[in-house]
Amino acid sequence: MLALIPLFPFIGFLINATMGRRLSKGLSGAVACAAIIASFAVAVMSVLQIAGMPADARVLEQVVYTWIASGDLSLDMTFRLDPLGAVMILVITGIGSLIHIYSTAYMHDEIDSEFARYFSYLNLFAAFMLVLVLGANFVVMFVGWEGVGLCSYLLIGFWFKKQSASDAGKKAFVVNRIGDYAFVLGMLFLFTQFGTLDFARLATIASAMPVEEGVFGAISIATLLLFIGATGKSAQIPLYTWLPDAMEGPTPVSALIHAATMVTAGVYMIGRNAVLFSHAPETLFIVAVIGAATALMAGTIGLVQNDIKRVLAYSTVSQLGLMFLAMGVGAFGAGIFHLYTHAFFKALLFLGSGAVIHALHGEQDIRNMGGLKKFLPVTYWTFLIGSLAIAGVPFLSGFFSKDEILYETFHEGHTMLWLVGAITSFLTATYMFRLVFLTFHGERKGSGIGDQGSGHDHGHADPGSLIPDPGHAHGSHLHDAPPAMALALIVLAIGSVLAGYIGVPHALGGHNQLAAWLAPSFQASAAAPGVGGGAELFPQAEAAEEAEVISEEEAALELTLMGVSSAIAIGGILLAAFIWLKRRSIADGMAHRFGGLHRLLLNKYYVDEMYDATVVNPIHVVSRDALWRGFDVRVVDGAVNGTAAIVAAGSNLLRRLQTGSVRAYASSMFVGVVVILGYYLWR
Amino acid sequence: MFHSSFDAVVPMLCVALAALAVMGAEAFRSRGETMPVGGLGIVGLIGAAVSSALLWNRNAISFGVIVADNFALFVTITLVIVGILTIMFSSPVVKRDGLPKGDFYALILFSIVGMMMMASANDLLVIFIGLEIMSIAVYVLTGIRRDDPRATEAAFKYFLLGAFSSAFFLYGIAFTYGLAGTTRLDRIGAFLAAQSMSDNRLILVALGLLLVGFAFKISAVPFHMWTPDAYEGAPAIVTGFMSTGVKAAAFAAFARVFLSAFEPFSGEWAPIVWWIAVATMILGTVVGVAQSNLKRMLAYSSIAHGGYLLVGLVAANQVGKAAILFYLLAYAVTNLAAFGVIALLGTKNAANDELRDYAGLWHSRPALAGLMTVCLLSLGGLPPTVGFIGKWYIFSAAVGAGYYGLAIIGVLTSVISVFFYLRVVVMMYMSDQPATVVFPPVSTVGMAALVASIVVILALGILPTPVLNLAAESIATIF
Amino acid sequence: MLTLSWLLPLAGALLVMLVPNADGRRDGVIRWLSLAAAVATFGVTMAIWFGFDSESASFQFVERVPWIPAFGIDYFIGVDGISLLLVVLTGFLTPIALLSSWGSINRKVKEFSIFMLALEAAMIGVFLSLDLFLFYVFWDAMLIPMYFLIGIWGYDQRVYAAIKFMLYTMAGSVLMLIAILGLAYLHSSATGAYSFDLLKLYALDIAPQTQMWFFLAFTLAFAIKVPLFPFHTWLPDAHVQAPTAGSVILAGVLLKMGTYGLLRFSFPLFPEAATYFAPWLAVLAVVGIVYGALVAMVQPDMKKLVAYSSVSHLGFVVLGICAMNVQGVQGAVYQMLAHGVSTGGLFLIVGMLSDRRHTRLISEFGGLKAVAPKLTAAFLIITLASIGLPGLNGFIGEFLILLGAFRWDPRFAVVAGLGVILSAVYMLWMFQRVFYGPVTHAENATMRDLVPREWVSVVALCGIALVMGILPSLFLRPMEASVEALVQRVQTAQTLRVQRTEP
Amino acid sequence: MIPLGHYLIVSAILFAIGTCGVFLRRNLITILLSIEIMLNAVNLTFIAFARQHGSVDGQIIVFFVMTVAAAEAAVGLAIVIGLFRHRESLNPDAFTLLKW
Amino acid sequence: MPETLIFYLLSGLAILTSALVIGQRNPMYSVMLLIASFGALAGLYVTLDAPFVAVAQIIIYAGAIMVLFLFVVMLLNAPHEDGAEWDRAHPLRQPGVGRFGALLALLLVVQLAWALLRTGSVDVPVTGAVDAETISSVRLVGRTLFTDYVFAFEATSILILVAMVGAVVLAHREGDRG
Repeated sequence: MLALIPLFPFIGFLINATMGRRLSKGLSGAVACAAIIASFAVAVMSVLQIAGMPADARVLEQVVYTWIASGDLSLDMTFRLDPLGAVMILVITGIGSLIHIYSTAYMHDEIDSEFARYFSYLNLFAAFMLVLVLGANFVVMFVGWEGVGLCSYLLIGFWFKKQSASDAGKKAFVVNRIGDYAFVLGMLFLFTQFGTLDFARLATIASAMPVEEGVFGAISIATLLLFIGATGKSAQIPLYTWLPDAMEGPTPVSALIHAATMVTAGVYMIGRNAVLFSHAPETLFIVAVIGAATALMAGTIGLVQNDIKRVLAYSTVSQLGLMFLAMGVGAFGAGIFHLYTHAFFKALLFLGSGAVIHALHGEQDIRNMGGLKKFLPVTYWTFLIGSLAIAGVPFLSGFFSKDEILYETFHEGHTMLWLVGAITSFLTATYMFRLVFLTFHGERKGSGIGDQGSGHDHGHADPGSLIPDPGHAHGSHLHDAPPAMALALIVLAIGSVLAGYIGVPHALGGHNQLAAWLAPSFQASAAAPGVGGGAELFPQAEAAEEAEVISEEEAALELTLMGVSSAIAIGGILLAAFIWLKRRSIADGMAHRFGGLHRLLLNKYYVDEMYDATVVNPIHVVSRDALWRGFDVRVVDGAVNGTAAIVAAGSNLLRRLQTGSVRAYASSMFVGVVVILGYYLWR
Repeated sequence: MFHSSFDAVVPMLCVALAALAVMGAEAFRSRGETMPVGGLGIVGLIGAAVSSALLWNRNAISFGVIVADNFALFVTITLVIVGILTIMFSSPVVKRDGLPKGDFYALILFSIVGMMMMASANDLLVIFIGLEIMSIAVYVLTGIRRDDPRATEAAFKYFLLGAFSSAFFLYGIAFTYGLAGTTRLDRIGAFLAAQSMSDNRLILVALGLLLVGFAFKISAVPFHMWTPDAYEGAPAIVTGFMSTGVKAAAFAAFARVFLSAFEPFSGEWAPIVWWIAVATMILGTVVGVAQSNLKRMLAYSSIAHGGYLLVGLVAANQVGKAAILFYLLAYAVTNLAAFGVIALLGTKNAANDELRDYAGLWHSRPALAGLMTVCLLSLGGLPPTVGFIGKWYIFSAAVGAGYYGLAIIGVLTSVISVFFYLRVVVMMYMSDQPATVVFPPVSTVGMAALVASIVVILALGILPTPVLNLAAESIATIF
Repeated sequence: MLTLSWLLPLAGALLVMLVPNADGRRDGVIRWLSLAAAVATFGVTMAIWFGFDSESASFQFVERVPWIPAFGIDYFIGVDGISLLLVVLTGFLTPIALLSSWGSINRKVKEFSIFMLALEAAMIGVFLSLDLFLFYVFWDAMLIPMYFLIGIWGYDQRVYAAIKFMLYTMAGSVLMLIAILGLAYLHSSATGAYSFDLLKLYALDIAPQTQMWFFLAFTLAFAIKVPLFPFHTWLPDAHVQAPTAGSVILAGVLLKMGTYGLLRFSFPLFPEAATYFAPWLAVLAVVGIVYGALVAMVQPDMKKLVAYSSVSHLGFVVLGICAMNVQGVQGAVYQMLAHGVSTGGLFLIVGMLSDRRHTRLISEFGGLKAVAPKLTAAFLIITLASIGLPGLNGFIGEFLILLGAFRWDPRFAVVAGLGVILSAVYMLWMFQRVFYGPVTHAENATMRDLVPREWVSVVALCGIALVMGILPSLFLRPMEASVEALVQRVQTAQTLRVQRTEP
Repeated sequence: MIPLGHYLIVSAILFAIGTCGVFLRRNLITILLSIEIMLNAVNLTFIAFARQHGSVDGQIIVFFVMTVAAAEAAVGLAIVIGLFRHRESLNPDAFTLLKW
Repeated sequence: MPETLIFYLLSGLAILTSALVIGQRNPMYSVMLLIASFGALAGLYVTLDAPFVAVAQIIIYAGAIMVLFLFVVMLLNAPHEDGAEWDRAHPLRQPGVGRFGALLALLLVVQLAWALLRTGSVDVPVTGAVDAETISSVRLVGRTLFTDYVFAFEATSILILVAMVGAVVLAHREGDRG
């Protein structure tokens, strides 16, 4: 049954990919949506099935077939569903379904074949993402891991005629590949060390090993490599640069792939290998530091960006940083919790921005927006809910998850990291509401028509055949989100509000059901196939116990921190309101006063330029001038052609001996005679 | 005191009689009448082949100086093949160029007699006389187109240097005679075997001078200088004849003298021949690269092939000796076919033997181009042709005798040689320039000879076993 | 059965030769005839595959007829798991290559078909031979048709490329000939009889010093063929100048002969020397991986780019072989197949593009996705297969090779892994420049999409790429026993040496 | 009595003179004559050795050498005549159409 | 020591005339001098108890072959060595080549002499064990010629035939026969 979950979208992909050009838009959309919804249904059933099992045996497994068998390596195509996976597949299929539905409206301007192509990619993505999540060993996961990278590439470059889009797609793929390189090395290392790549078995083996405290041992190396892989996929320092560029893709894609699902794969991977990572505290610390640094850096950049999607992209990077911070401090449950809530509100925000862009015919620059509140009420309100959620305003989903992260960080003793997290939260609230205010409040700016050469000709792949759509005739009359889009927005908004309530902390009288649900996934299972005995060393109850029993002081601390973070969130919102609603000049003044800093932020710390200057261009120049034209053409071919030239030169030299003079010929012979006799006589 | 048996001379007698018949037929024909003199020659040659076959394994000896052992018979048969192919290729050429028909064929046949004599002689004097018969006939054949200054010049150079080298060879015979008191190879061998330990420098002088004589005939470096000029100047078919027949006969005699009589001194001559072989292989291939005349190029290639044969001589083991025989046959058929193509494509006024003349031959004469390609590939030693088997045989002898250096130089130079063979192929198949030369129609006889050669080249390239066994059998009885 | 598999194309060639076609009016007949011969050959190779016993490591379908008995040379052929797949690959790619020529080869079709079929026969012969002499005959004979294919039907620099190809390869292989002769001679001094029988020579105990020289001679020949850095410069020229069908075969099968030779001859014949030289070989291999990729990245010419990518990919294969463990070798063989399919496919499609536009410069294209979506999709799939995306054929091989290499010496795997990144860079960059963006050249706007004939071959390649990615056991199973036996053999010899050196 | 070696040295000197002639003279006829000198030097060697061995073989060989010399002379002179017809010169260096 | 005197006289004459042969620019003189040289050699043959060869030397060589040469010299109008114009054409055709060849010839003499001096067996008197009558017998020569050397003798006939045909082919006037 598990195999059906990725299979449905895959079938959808096949239908749309092979017959898409002959299907009408409605039919392709329907096929795609049906595929993902069917997948969602199966996912729900599966989750219900494991929910009905005893807590320590919530595992469903399906071995489809033996995939790669070579010597002692035997990799099965195995799908396994456990509580962690359950959360993930629900998010993927659930939010995925909504985004599919949303897309049917959003992409409606595309011609039939392009429409089908879009949905085939989207379905393929869902299939791969599900494989990633359900894979029971590293290699199956890697299939999904690379597969989603591919779909991300395809979807970012969906509007392939746009140079920037295809560049961005390539960049995403290549940067991901850099991470994958480390990921593969990590896999190889694990297999060499432990002889298996099955998650459960690895966990069991690792749990029997001592924690590598203060030493950088095998597990630390392996996990560090895996983490580097995760930085690629999840856009962390130093491999985050692709994600902002990825906004060149259609907005629903940004919502699904670059916010809700794919980019969280790294977080999921760490959660999946929680046992390994917890045995490598050194790596974990690196994870936490990178996560925190990314969160802060992306937050600062987000503060000054003017492209609506880019702000959201940096916010995504920032939030992912927070998730990694959580993973890094060992709060795996918190990290996954944030992943889960983030999926809702970030998808919501992206879809909301998509609705705005859709309404404005591709305009993405917030400086040209403003005052859209009254034109786009549904969009506005849902967007606002999303922003509140992400800002961490109390009792919305973001509040619970973010709070848990900050609490765990502080609780684990990482005060500096907590501080960074708190600043990030503040920045989050500020830039999100900067976005809200600049977009929806204030005066309406610009014509609302985005086709004045801004380059963002979304939906109109072929500029030459731009047919004015009656529904989008220009003028001051702006359409709010059409029903399909609105549906998705509203559902997600509800989710953004309510999603947090499955993880209400004990301090607030909740039971943190999510943490309890996830706990078995973060430890070695006794039921791991083929490996027995190791599990006793790591009693399964420990984590649950940790989650259940909380002392009074801790509860007080948690409450205090909650208060602090609520204050931070609200403070950030107020600051944003003050600057961008009341005193716009402050913003300009600040930008002017700290011109250097502003430029630095605006240009994203010049990281792309730095990469170009230090890595990309040198490699290119060296390859072309030194390796190809230098070594290959001059040295190697030079040696080859040189040999030929030497033979030819020798030939021309020796043939000159053949003067045509018979006496010279005779003397040549005579020399031979004298030399031979000389050899014999003087030998 | 005549020997009771004439058996051993029967093959060469057949050929000599055929030559006389040719001359007679030509002399007594009435003006305007055409005589099938080529046919007569072929009959004689076939007679020689048949008698050779009958003499196989009998080791007949006539007059004490002519031995018809298998070695001699193998070479004789090779020479018969050379002769038949030459005559077949010549028949259109003789008519076209207006050559004196009877004299031409007679000279070819007489020189074959000389070659056979060299191959089967057991006496240095007879070898010398055979060599002179062969040489003088070939000098004349080289210059047979008297109206062509190049042919005359070629004949002159060949003759002058040939006579010069004959003097050295003869001087070598003189010293050998002086020391051993005889010119019979078996007796010389016995004498030398007894002397092999002594420090008699005169023996070495004799050895060196004989070496020079043979090295000249097989055009080994540095005695090769006549080769390119003579080969280029001579009519193509004569070049083909002398590059194969002369070489085969000279090698047969060379091998016989140095591997039987002078075998006890192989420690003395092997190093010299080693160096000559190396120099010959390298010079032949390297200089061949720069040639623009096809005949001249093949002349250098033939020098190089002499070098490969010398490798077999240096190796001097059973494999090497058999390899020389096999290679001679392989090389004879291949090279003769290649020159046959050149001869067939020439006209009376234009030899059409420049490389550029072959541009686009594939388009005008696909069959000829294809056949020529097979020849060239065989010369280059590429499978599945007989040239490959021959090279493989030679080099396996070298490797078996521990001469890895020779083998490596040999194979590397053969790679270089492939380059210039390919130049011809490039011209024929891949040239963009339009064909400028109008080629004459090709006669049936010539074509038949070509096809037969190609069949032999391919058949022996794929199934060489019978001939390899024959070659091995040939050397088993004598050395 | 095996004899049939190489005689069939040869018979086809002879048959084609008999069709009179001076004026080119029977081109169609000849095309169908040669295709039929190639397809029939593919059928035979498939039949061999079905009849093959995967459990056995020994050679199967063995045929042995004395050929040159005086030297112990037999016509001795057979397949094991390693050669089986390569034979099938040859059988598979040749019809595709022939099909690809239908659109582009319009002159001298008859000769072209003859050379193609002769080439196929020689290639299959190389993979079947179990007698070193026979092997060498096929090995060299293969050069001739390829030389003509490049030289006659190639592009503007074809003559240079053809001669370079021929001489480069010959220069390497002649030294191998010497080593083969040396082996036979060693056999004769050991047992009194010459032999070129591979199985008998396997059993020969060769002194380490001799092994070194012979290994180098063999390996040089194979390294040039592979081509291993720095012997690779013939490849870009040959690939670029060859006609599409030639490039497909060259990349798809011919290069494999080098790596196959390493596996079949260099390593098992001279295990001790192999142990000694393997790290050096691996250094060249990984340098080649990175170097090939970097140089590929900056090529302005599509075919050249793909050619350099071959250098990179074949570096992986050599690395896997050097690792000499089950995963490494299986990965290497798998990668050979995968590279055959994907690079063959790349050349096929690049050939289609260059047939349509008569240029191979990347800068001449752009935006083709809008014009030719089918072609784009096919190219994308093949590209992804080539860069080793999981689920397609390239991944399995690369993963196994990296795994094998990592277990042997992680440093090689670490450097080799860079190739994985770079391959994505250069392939996608090319893909992007050719297919994405606006249509900048007016000629491209009217470009034909795939015609049904092209569609057939492209779908076949993509399908195989997918099957190889999803069901690799189909291909891994038959080779497993043979690979294990091979690895066993080499490793046993290595341990023997350790025992010998530690008295 | 005169030692054998003296005859041999005389013959060696004559042989060398013959070779010198080939190199020094620029007249084809004189060059042919030089070759005759060489052959005669060889003849002297044969006769001397024959005398020393006390066998007539050497003398008989000399007859054959003379025959060969005659044959060579005949053909050689015919070629010289042919050359002269083409070029009106007997200088060997005049004939360098074929080279390189 | 009459033999010694005769030997030195005749050898000196032979060497001197031979040297003069190649010292002449006029081929006519060369031919004449060569005949003289052959005479001296014939004398040497006589001292070596080979009278028949000596006679043959005079008759065949001096008589026949040299006459042939003389005939050709006169036929071609005996041109002197000509053509400084050919000499400068190429470095290898400079007189240096000739001098180099002469040097080599000198070297050859030295080599041969050295080889002879180091070979003890040539110190023995040339008139060895056998007395003069045996070896100078024409009857013996004839008998040996037609027994041991009968094949060579027959072969020589072919040689002469070839030379004859060859000379005719090469030298006869154009268009004599078709």
